[in-house]
Amino acid sequence: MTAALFAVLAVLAVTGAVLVFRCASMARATFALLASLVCVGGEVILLGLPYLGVVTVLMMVMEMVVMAVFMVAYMMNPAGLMPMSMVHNRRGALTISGVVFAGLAAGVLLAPWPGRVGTAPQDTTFQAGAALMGDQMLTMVTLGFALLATMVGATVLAVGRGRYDRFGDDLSRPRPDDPAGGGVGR
Amino acid sequence: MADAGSWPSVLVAPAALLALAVLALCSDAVLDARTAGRPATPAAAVRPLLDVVRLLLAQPRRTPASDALLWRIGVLTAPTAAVLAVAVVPFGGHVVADLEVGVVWFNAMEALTWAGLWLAGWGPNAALPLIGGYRFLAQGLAYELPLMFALIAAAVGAESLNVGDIAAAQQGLWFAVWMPVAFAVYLASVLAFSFLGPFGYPAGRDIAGGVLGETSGVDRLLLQAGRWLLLAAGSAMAVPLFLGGGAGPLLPGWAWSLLKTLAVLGLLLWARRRVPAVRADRYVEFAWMVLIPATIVQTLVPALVVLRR
Amino acid sequence: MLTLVVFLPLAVCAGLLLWPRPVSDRVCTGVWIAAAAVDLALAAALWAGFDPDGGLQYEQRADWIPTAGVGYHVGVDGLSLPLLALTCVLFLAVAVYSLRETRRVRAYACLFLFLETVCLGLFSALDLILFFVYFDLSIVGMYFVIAGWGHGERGRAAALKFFLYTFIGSLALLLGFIGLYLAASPHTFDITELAAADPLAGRGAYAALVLLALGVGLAVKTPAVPFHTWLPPAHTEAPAAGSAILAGVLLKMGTYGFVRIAMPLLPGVWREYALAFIVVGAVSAVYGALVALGQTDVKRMIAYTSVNHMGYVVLAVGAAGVLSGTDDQARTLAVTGAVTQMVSHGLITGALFLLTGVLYERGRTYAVEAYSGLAGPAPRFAAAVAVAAFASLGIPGFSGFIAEFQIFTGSLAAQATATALAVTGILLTAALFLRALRQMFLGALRLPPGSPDGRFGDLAVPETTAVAPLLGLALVIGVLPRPLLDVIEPASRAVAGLVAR
Amino acid sequence: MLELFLLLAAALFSVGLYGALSQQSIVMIMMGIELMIAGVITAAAALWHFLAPAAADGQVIVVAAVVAMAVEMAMGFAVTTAVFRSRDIDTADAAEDLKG
Amino acid sequence: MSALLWLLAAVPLTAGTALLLTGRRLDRPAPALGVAAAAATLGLAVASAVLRPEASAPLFAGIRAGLRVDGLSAVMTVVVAAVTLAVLVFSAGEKDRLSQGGRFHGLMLLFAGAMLITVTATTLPLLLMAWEVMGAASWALIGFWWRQPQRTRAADTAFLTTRTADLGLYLAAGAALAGGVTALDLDALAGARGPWVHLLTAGVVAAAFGKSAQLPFSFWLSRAMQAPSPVSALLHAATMAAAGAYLLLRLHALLEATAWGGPLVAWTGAATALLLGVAAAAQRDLKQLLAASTCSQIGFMVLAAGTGGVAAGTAQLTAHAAVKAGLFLAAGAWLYALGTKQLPALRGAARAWQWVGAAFTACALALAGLPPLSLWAAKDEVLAAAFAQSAALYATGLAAAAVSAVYSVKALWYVLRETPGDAWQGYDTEESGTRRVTPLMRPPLLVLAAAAVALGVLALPGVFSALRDAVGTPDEPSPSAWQLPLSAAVALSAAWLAWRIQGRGPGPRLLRPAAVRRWAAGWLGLEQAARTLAVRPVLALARATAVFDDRVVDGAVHRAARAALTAAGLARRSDDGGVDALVRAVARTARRLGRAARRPQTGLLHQYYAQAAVGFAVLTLLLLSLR
Repeated sequence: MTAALFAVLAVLAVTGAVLVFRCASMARATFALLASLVCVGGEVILLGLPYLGVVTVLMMVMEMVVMAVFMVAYMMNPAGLMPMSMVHNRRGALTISGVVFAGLAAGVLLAPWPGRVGTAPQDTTFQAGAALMGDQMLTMVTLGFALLATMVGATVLAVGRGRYDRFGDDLSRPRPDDPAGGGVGR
Repeated sequence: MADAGSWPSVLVAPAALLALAVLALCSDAVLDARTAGRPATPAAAVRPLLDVVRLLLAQPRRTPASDALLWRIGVLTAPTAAVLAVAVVPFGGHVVADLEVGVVWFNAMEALTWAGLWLAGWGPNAALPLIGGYRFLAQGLAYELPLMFALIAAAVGAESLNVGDIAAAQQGLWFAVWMPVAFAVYLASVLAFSFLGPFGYPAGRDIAGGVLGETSGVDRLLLQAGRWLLLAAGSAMAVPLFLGGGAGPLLPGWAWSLLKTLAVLGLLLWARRRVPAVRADRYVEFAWMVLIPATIVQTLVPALVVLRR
Repeated sequence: MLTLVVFLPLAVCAGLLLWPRPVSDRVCTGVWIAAAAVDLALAAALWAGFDPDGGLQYEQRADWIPTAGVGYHVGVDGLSLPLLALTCVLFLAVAVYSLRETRRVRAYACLFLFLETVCLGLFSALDLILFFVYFDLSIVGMYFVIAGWGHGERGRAAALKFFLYTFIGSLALLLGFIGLYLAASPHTFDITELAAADPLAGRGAYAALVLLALGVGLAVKTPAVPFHTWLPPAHTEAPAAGSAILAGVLLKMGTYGFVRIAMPLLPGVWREYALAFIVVGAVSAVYGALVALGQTDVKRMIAYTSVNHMGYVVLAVGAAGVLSGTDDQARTLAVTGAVTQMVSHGLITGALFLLTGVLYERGRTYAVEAYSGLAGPAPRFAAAVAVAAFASLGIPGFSGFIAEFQIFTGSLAAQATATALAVTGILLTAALFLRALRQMFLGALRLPPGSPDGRFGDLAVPETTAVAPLLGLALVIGVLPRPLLDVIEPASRAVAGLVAR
Repeated sequence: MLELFLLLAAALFSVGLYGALSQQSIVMIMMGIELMIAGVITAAAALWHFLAPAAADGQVIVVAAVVAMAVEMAMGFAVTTAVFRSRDIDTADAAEDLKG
Repeated sequence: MSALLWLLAAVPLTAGTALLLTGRRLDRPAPALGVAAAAATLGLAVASAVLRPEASAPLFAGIRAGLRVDGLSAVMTVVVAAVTLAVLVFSAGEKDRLSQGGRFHGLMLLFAGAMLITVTATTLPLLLMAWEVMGAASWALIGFWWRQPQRTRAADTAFLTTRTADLGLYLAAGAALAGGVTALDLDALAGARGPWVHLLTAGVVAAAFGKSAQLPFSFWLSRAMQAPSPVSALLHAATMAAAGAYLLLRLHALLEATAWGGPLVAWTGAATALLLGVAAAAQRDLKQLLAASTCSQIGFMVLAAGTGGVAAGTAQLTAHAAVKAGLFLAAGAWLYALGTKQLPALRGAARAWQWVGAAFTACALALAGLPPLSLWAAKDEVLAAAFAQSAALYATGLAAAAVSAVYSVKALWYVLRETPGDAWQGYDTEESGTRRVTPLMRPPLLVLAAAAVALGVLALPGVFSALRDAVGTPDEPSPSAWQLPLSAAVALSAAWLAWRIQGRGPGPRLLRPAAVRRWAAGWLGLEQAARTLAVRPVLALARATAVFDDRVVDGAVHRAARAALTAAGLARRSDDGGVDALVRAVARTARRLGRAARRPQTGLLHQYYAQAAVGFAVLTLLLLSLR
């Protein structure tokens, strides 16, 4: 049963992946990607990591929806209605990815994978949680900081208007003159 | 601990959910009639159901260059999300899928409504539905994080992500009692992801019905159904999380669950009427600046309690 | 006390240089003369307090570069005290003479004060490296004197040749010192310790090499014949004062080096190669005299006579190394003669060069034919030159004879033929001086076209007061040599003893 | 069984790589990268499952990959927004100022 | 006691230097001061001769400067002092000619002091010092009138010749020290060891011959005649010329120590006596004649020293000093008066000035060796000593005596004749004559003439034996009975013959052939020989070495410098061409590599990914292959 499920999900994932770059419509590409990633989430759940699988699905859904928003915001032809090709160097990319795939596949098939060592604990989520909060605390902290940095960095980059636009040249204005109003402390 | 769902329960749960949704719809219609001054007759209660037939028979309208596939997927997502979300809810001891990560599953399924609503908005290739879709995203950003922290608070209180365990953990004291903020935020979020009442912003009349604007026929029906199903699912989930699940002095587990669910539904419908519509950007500001810190502190309380135990 | 004597001029020089307000020429020279006079007084005090048989006195010792075995070790004995006194006398005479100097007097005074310190330092140095440092500084000082105040473009060329030539010599010297340093078992540069230890005893080839290096280094500075060609141009182009100091003091550094370093520190190998030095000495003497005889330029002629006189010193120093057939008294006599010759040559040739300076100032040329009958307009000048000339060619009654008699008497036993050959040198010197005197001073009056105001003034006061004491001293030593010889003889007996061990 | 999972991961990775290499639009490139990271997640989970289930390292890698994906998305859109606002372009080809 | 001796030496020296140093200011009182000093010196000399003091002072290491008046020195000091006084009185007379009196008298006193030290010195260095000072004084005095070039040239020649010979003394001193006589005491010189004694003797003999103008060196005396007459009288007749002979007399022990010493000296003395006599006879200039005769007379002294006749030599020296001084002063007087010293021009001079003529005649006769006079006696004693040595020497001596008679008579012949009418043409040829003889000139002439005559008493055996004792050689042979009359006869016959011949022909018969006359007149061609053999080659050699030095030795240095410069140029070129080129090439390749390295930075994102992919692929292959 799991093998069948694996096969289905695998095929779905790969087709979803291929569809991403075949669709003219950006929305379709995004949701094809979403489908592919949900299948990957399913695979993960299948491999006995329910929490990570569901979290992946949860995160991917929200991410893909946000991507869709950006896709529509920035792409010239989001709905794919106008015939245009936003591609370059297809043959080179194809050859390289082909070669990479061949290499990886060869590696996977030829590598003498060792047997399993130890058995999975009853509650894998607990195992992950204990590890993250225990031995791998450093990783957790690093990821935490990375995320914080990303949030701050992304905000700074994305926001068009700086402090001085809002609070005046010498930051003396009491109330920031944001176009949309709102904001705490008014 | 609720026993694992056997095969037949897979059918019973959706049926029960549908029943609840219809019940909610009728009571809502009754309330509408009463407020409109009409007599609260069974006929008034049944009026919304007539729409179902109307919609089934109506000729679906088509917009030019609409993305039919995505549109249909969007519309289907809403009800399926509700049904899948209810799968983990224990109904007085019986649960469809007793997942270890029930809470996260519920959250994931609830997140699917984002995709569904956006696709519904994008499908017709029309401005107003698209704006409705965007409105739902904005609203989603607002309610999502407080909801997550509320769920986490419950999970932390029960030291497990399994909904059954959470219900069992409330033997002594219901979570709603010593996690009021979490409970309130949860209820608001249920309203939010079913875009009803104060959170009906994505389907607001100022943008001609928003996501529901261009839908017609079966699509519209499915959307409307999804909406009420989500409401019912949310209420159902509230019971094991904050109201102690099937526990109760006299009646059997499932009875208590039913009663509590109806109570929550009533509360929500009442709330839908009382609270005025809230614009998404205002709610986002309130949610991020006030609710998130509150829920974080709320989550801290059970964490400390658990640590000290 | 000794360090005070050595560094007093330097202090005054620094003071003069760093004086904020502009100082008039007269004041500069005044300060210079005062400094030189005080230094001479101190030197006289040293002489008075000097006990002839006391060996090294006024010793002062301090660590300078202890890791390399280099110490600031100064002291004075019978060999260096007379030279010290000579340096003071000469520098005072030059200072008085420079009253008539007009070109950049302040720098001129400072340079000579610096030179005085360097020369005094060298004669009192008892450490090889200290000796070498002063040796090189003297070259630098003299280079600037010749280049700065010499006669025009050729002056700079001559200065450069002088500098490079003697500098290469000093490098050879340094090689020798390092050879000595390495040979000594507790590595040291201190002359007294090296003398006591005699490190190179019985080390044939290595010792010969060290002696060769030292010999060449000192021969270039002396100058001995093959290495002397820097001297004539240096002298003809140097200003009078510069020439006086160059001939009077700087040449003595080379010969003093023989007596202070070469003989006591390398006795065995010195005895072995003494014949070489005798030959070089004799050849220098005769060759110098002959070439001087062939000169037409009076200053160049005097320069070559310096080569001749220094040849005698090298001869005497070489003869002191020959043990066979000579007794201790002969060798002591030779060394005493050598040191006396250094002193007397300093005085007499210093005076001669100052007088040629007077000649150049009035006639603007050194050519002998250009002048004739100068005794008429300048009798005192003629008398002074005649006296200096006769003193230089060894007329008794002057220190020249005392030195040369002792040299010849002491050296004949060691090497009869060489000394006989060298003796002819005094005859040639006599011939060249008399010819020059007759040509320039006697006969009808004729002045060179170049002389600035067309007449030949007699000696001015500063010039007489500069030259007269020098010739007076030479006369006193000539007539009463004992005070000087009492100081030199014990030291030279010691050196002769050191060489003979 | 592990090989199949890894083949799946390799396939996903290659398709992602192809996408990243061939697409001109920045957002499409980011989607390509998303796929590549998905491949990594699959591989990690599979390796955890088949090689070292006892240790949680596999899971940590998956978490890290997920975080990486999130960071990549956030920074990608921030950069795209900044570039779009200043240059009004959305293709990678147009933003080639850092040419050597 | 020893103070007397120091005083004897110091008075003339200090007076001399004082007069010299004051220069022109003391010109007027100079003659008086000079004479006073000379008188004082004479007094001291006589006192020291009587008291025989002795003194010494430390000079060098182990060598003292000793003075002692013994027999020989006593006689010499008195003679020197006396002649100095006489000459200075005479020169006082000639005051106007010797304008710079201070310088003249200073030098004369300086010379006298030096001479006194020479005769009293007991150690070689002191003797050498005085010896050299005498040479210098003679140079200064010969060249007194330094404005005339020929005088200064003569002074140089004289000085250099004597200086050349003096080298011998230097060598002698060295040899003595080497030979073991560490104190260099004159008396101990004979005791020098081994071969050094020969060098010692050679040195001393050479110095003596040089100073006394014996044969090889005699030409400088002819050049010395350029000096003023008083100088000639004092230096080149009585004292300095005789110093050489004195030295040989003093060191006769040394001469005997070596086999060849005595005979060489003797024969040189005899030969000089004879040949220079002939030369004198051939002279036409009175002073040249007298100079040549001085050489021959000193020849006799040297002959005496060579044969061991110290007393004879001393007697000869004393007598000759008086005679020759007188003759020179007379010649000086005539030169002062008539302005010429050519014999033909001096015809009748004796008659014009009787006193001068009388003195000249007395001295000339003494010089001729006529019996009762001094030189005859002294010459006999010398010939006696010679006879004791060998007959041949005696014969040469006798011949020389005959020749001396000839040239004396020649001089007399000219002077004593009446002054011819056209005599004035010959006057003032060399100086401007004053036509008078100052009164001060007369006394010294008379005294000297008297001395010349009086010293004839030496012939008496008593006096001569007393002299022998004084001198310290008692067993010296005295002239035998037959020798005295023989020499007298020879002298008389030669004189008479000469007077006769002189009357008829231009010169004595044996000088008939012109070549011989010219050779004799030119002082036996010695000067030309010396000039061609010694002076000219030395000067040529000097010029050659000067050129050699400038071109070869200096050239070598300059060539080395140029070689260094070319090497430096070479190094620079190789450095620029080679090393620098290399460096520039490296720089170029680096730039090209840089440009190549920039190509992959296309700015296109996808190409970066492609490159990254390829890079990782290669990396993994590498890792796999290396594992």
